[in-house]
Amino acid sequence: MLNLNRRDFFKLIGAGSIGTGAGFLLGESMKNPVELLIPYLIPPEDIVPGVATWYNTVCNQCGAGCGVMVKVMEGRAKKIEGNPAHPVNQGKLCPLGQAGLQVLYNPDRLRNPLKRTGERGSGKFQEIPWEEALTTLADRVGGLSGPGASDRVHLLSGRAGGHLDELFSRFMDQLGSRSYLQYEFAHPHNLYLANKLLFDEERLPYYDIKNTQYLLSFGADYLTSWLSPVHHGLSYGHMRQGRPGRRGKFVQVEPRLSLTGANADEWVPAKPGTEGLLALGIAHLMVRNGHYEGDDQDKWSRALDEYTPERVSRQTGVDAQRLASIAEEFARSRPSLAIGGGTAANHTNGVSNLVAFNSLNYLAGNLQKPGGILFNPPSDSPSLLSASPHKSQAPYARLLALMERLSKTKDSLLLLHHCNPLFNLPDTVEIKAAFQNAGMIVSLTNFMDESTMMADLVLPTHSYLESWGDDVPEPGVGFPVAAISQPVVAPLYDTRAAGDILLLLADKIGGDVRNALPWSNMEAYLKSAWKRIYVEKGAVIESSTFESFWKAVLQAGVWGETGSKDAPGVRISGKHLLSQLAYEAPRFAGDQEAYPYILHPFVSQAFHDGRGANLPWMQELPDPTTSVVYGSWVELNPRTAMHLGIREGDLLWVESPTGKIKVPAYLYPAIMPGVVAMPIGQGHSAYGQYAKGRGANPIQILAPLTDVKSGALAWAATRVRITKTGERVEILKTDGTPRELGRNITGKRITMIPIDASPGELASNRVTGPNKG
Amino acid sequence: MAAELLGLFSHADQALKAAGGLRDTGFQEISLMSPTPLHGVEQVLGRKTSAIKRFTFFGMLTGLLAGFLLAAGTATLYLLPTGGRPIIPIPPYLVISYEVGILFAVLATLFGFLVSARLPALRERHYTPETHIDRFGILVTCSSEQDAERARTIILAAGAEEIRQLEYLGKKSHEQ
Amino acid sequence: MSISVLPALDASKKAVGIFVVGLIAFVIGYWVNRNYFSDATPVQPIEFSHRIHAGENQIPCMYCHLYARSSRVAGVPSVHKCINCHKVIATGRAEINKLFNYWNEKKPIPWIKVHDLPDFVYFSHKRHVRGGVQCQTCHGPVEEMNRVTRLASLQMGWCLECHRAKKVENGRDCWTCHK
Amino acid sequence: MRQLKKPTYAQVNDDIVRTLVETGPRYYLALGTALLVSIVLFFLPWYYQLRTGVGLAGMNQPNVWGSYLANFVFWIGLSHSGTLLSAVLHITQSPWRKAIYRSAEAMTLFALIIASLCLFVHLGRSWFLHWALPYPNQMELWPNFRSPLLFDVMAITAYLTGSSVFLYVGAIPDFAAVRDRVCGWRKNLYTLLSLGWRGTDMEWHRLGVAYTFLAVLIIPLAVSVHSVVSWDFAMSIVPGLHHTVFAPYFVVGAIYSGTAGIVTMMFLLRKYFSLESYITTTHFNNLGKLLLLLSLLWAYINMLEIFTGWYSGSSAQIETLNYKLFGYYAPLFWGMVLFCAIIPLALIVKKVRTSLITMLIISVLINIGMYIERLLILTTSLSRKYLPDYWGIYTPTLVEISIFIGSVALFICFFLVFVKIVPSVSMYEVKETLDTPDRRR
Amino acid sequence: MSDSDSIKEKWKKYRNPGYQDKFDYSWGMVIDLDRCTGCEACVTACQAENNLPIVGEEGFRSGREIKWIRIERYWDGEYPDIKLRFIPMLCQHCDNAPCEPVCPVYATYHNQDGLNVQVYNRCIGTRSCAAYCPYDARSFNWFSFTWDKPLDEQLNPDVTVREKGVMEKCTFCIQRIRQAKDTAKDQNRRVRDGEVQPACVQSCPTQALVFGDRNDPDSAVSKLAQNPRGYQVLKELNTNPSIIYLKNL
Repeated sequence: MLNLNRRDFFKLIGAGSIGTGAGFLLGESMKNPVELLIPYLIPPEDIVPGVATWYNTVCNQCGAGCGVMVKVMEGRAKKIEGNPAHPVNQGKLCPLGQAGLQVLYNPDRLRNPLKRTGERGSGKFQEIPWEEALTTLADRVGGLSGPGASDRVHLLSGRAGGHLDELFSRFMDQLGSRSYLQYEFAHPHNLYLANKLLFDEERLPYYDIKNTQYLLSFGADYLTSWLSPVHHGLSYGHMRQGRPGRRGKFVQVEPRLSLTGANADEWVPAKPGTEGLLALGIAHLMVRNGHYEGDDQDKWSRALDEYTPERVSRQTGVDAQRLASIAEEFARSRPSLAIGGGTAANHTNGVSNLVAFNSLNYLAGNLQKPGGILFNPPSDSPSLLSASPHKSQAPYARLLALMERLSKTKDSLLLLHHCNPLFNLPDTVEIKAAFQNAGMIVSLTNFMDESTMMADLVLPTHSYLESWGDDVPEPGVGFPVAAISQPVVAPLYDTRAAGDILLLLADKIGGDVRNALPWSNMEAYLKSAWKRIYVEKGAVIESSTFESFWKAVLQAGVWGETGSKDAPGVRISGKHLLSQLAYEAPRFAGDQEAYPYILHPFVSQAFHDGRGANLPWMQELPDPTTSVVYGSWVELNPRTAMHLGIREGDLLWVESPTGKIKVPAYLYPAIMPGVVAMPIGQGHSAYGQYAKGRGANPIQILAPLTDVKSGALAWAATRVRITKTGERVEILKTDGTPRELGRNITGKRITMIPIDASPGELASNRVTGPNKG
Repeated sequence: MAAELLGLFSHADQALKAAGGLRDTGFQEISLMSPTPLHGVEQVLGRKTSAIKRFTFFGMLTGLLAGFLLAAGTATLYLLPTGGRPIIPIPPYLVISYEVGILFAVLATLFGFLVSARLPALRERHYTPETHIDRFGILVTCSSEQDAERARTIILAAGAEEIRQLEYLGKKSHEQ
Repeated sequence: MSISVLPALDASKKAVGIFVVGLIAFVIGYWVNRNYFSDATPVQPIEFSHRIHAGENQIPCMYCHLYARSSRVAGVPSVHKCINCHKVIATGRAEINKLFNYWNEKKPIPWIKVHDLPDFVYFSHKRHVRGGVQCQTCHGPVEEMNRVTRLASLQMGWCLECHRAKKVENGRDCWTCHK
Repeated sequence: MRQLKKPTYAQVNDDIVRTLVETGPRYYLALGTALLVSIVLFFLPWYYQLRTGVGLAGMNQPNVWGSYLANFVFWIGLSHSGTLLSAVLHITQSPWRKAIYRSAEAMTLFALIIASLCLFVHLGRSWFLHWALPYPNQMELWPNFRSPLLFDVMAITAYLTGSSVFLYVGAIPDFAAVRDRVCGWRKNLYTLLSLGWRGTDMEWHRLGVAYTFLAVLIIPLAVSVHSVVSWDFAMSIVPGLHHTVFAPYFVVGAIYSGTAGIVTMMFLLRKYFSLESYITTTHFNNLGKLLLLLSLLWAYINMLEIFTGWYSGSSAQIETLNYKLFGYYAPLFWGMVLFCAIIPLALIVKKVRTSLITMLIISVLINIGMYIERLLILTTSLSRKYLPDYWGIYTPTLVEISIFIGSVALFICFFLVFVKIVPSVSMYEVKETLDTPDRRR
Repeated sequence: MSDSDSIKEKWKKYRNPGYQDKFDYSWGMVIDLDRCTGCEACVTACQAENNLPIVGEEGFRSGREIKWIRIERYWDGEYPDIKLRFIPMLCQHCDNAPCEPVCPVYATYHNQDGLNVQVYNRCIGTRSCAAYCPYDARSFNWFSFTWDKPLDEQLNPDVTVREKGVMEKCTFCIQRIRQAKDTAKDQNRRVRDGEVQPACVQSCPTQALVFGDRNDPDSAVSKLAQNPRGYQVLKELNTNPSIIYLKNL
């Protein structure tokens, strides 16, 4: 071993050094990366690191106004859950509500004020400080205020509930302009008008699905988009299995099977627009079979005798025998309820259809009865009542008027707040012209959507989880309820709440505007409003001082006058019904031959009217009935598709008289042959990375027809033509073969032993829970 | 003084005849080197059977036991019940013990072979490369001079092509 | 001529020798790194000595690490808490000046973690403190340390051993400690 | 084919040592390209997959196993026949195995190594594979021996050691023969490898006994390895996989694909290493008969599996059957039946069995068919399980194809290195078949 | 399993199938298909609670979405009398689960709470558990997914973010179960019925999902399990799932 020559010696040295080096590096590589432990400078009192605190606020993702509580750890919002104390959703939530956090933490949120540099619509903006933005806006608004301001200054807001709506109208009054409108695509204008015409109560009643025994719904997709989906979900659950031994029956009448229709016991496909006629046919049968004992029986039978079952079944496509069974069951099972919404209420004859549906309720005696239609007793504190935003919601006709004034008057100013008219309105020439030559457009928004692209000044607002506000749920829950939304996390970026912006503007404009709106921020304004409620309702409220009352409401997240539940109900009479009862055939844009199919757009579960499209969770949520993700599609009846030689995934031109869009085809087994359906929500040209350039927007190609009586947009009254483009695209779906192939997965074929079977037999079939199997 | 004689033959049966002759005249340490395994050489040289089969048998036994113990033992060290099945289910562990059994048997056979064939050869022993190509060699140790002479005559009689006188290497150079 | 395995082994003896030397060097290198360059006692931005605070002045652990009894993380005292005492006590020292620099610049002190568990581990101080485990069992005799060092390996085997010894209920279920 | 003069003993030694020592430029060219292809097509995509994730392959939610597992089963299949062939034929003393058994055993060993490499590629986090080995660790956690995958681990370690010992013990005399003819580092290597073997009668006898024992042990081991591999699938309750016939089905498939592999290798060895006098047409004739037997057996078991599936009448089984025979993968299925069951019927004709080119083509087709069979077992069963709403389609991606081609190149690399290190035809066995030098029979 | 037992007792204990005969809690769920409307609130709630990644368009095209609970849709009949049935499908936490014995490294096993537990950092990614599961309830991380910048603020600190190569599945929100057991232990009582609810149960608008301890007879789950409409999906496979579905009439 010791006869080392020089080469071996060097080899030994080399091996030795390489060995030590390798050993050292191995030791080094096993060390954890250095992590820092950052203490607080001054410890906030309510934050315990590692333990979550829950804050109550109100969900602002749609108009229902569910109460939510947000789990916050170390100042970061982690999870949204329903607020169990809130009567609207009782601790439950819909997918859009769950995705609220992605509005707060969305990567595409606007972070500081922007000023347009390129020409309008180019989308070139430059960041400016808040001070400069507010001063320019204040001078402009100041200059335009005074008499005749309603042609020059316009405020168009999305749904702004509670006292924010009051602040908006006060601000506009100070400026002397009456042109303050709210526009929401899915706002039920026709329903309000129908209730006003029939019961002269211009507010939404409480549809008591929970206790009804037979629910007949004409197109109302009440589990996804109609009025208050989560509350209806709770009622639906109770109607089905909430009462031992009694199971409510539910029949859905609509041309295309929606998510709600999928849960119906019976799906009645009626020709679009003829739902009113169907209701009158049912009423005719009820009266003829003597189910209506009211004194004006003969007046009713005279009014209804023209709607014979033969005529009705010929025009609606529903066979007479089925019509008779529905009429029989609707009349016999007490309490029953007929509701209308969705496309049935948005044809050109929308209001007359709704009147027909309510006539059924009247004839079956459902008014003011549990399980039927209940009008909430009015709250005796006026400031709560004033908080309902319906009066400022504008039907399509008034919007057109605003657009004309906007483009006509010189240097007019349009203030947009969380509203995207370019996406949610059919792009007719008036709207394009208005946005082109409006004097100045200012957009208060979270995201860069289509309308904000056309804006001259963009003021980024807090998301709803960072701002103050309150909300009175619109259909209510049988007694007046109000909830306060408070910021749950510190604002992420240098944004301001919409209310604060207006108050700062008022302060900058100065003069009487300033002293009309003296509050420094939205919180102060809200406290003053609630102080008024505290004073009016002093007797009922236990807490001694306003501060403790305010803290208690923030703690609970909701406040309501439960006492008034059993107050005497509002007297509802059907006297106007007979006078309003009339059926006029629906008008459709585009003639039968050139545009053979009726377009049936439906508000989708995940995107509502398009506002959810920039939330990645919503893009990834498979559509309940078709399981399609990340895209939009047009649904065709498989037989018509085969007849036209269309396969799934073929890109089609869907062409209406006013425009055309390119959408892939989807063979939907549950849609009428003459109808073509499309989800609303996709097709954004600018709304952040998740929504941009994905799918197509059916609202674009809707014909600007309006309802005869209410002037609201009749978005179900457009005929379209289908032509193949020859290209094919793969529709992203998460389902394999949606057929059960006899495998008893949804339990269809298990033998059901009736409840009163003999215990022995019951035991054998009972599926024991514990793990003994 | 002892010496070793190496006789090279070109044919297998000549070598066998020489080996038989030497065997009959009382030489003990004879080994026949051949390029291929020759049949019938055992009867001539009277070898006793090898001990390999004992190695294999005990190897298999220990393997079976070790496999089962490995599987069952480790399962009880950290109790993680799976699939509603017992911690020590018999069927899977039999497969494991079967596999480990064969593994140990193979290794035991290899070890047995090396031991019984006295490989690897650490001590120098006589060898000629030709016996690996086409010649058959007889190597015999003779304790004295006349033994060497007697062996030489027998080998030549059997028709050896060549005989070499090699010096004596070790005491028990070519035992069984 | 004769045949044996040894001459072939001699040839490779030199290579085996070199390999063995390399191996020994490897072990030495690893040992040196572990003992003399270990990260068990990092240098903190302020030379805070537990021996003075907890040892001589007998300040209880919970005084500074407030949340040990009520939350997963034991919590580290805020700068405000240090300032409370050091406004008055021992104000002249260099380290205390460093503290006041941080306080004046309104910057928190970036302490370096000594006992850091991987992110997939769910370790709740609350459960251990309420279970009667002394701080010293895991953190070592901190009251005698000028600079806090990590004595325990904080590895899974070490935790399991203690769980088995103390017969903790569901102590060996994976989800007791994993997230 | 003119009848070659039978070589003498000395010529045998010279020919085989020549294949060992002289390495012409063609050999280096072949080894270079094989090495390059295996690195570029196997190791690079694998490294890329380690960094980005197994998602590079075409696997998706319902069919979580893809072509990597098919590679694994295919290579395990190829590895079976080598040992089985040489062990079974050794016990039945058949003379014609003598020339080909060494390279067949080498094929076993290298196919096994490639199979375990493919297993590493298949895993999602292969850097933690050591957790599947039973070594004492501070986490006090041991592998789960109830799992069929642990049967795999134990079976493959046993089979790897078994076949390498079997190869080594059989090659000791040849190492000794080569030891005397070479010099330099090879001399040291072979002296070490031959453990000082002198060819005395006592050593030959011990070798014979040990070799027979090993052969006896290897055969059940090989059968158990491939039935354990089939239990990875058969132990599940997936409708297409849950058949008791899987173990024999896989073992027959393994021997079948392995024998075809041997025929291919024999042809290449004979052509490029000029071993015409050792690997003669009788070898191909006998292998052809064996192939015919196995193809009929394989066809029978395949039909058996389909028949039991159909007979059970449960919607899941019938659906998998329809999907296999007429679904998305139907062309592949019928291609497999053509390659593995119908074309080998031509082996009945002696002329086909003895013409080398047709044997090569038939064996390559059989191996392609068998690879498709392994792929189909996975895809047709996993993509359609019990819940129809979750069915999906699996199509291999470029990365998977390149990794399979890379694995074939790697196998060729190993084999080329083997031919230069270990004498690919066993000298003493061949000499036994020849008559002793100039003894006229 | 005190080591005081004799070897014979230990052997008897180890040999009894379903080693833990007595579970602490035997968590189970009842899903009333008559109440379930297929609105997928549970899917989003689960994605928010358990840090499920955003897989992106490419993820869906290659069929690699990661969903711990999904709503399966089955059409029934042809137009016009056609019916669409929804069934929420998630890990059934079977008592004799086919996926547990097959994992080579004990990454999934049955813990004392009657849950089929998946330990993320023990999994080596053989994916055999996903192949063996008849309910396809397991999702695999084919890539390491990232969250665009502020979206990662929303990640739940109680649930690990899984890296590539790891299998994951519904855990009945075990972080909530642990939280409830933690508070229960502080007040040294058992976990009350309804105190712990997974994210999907808490968010389901029609209260179709009910979660509770099947061991205590008067919990909501045990009572509902007696309902004659009750059945178990793929019961003929004898996996003995702990989720009982109530038939849609």
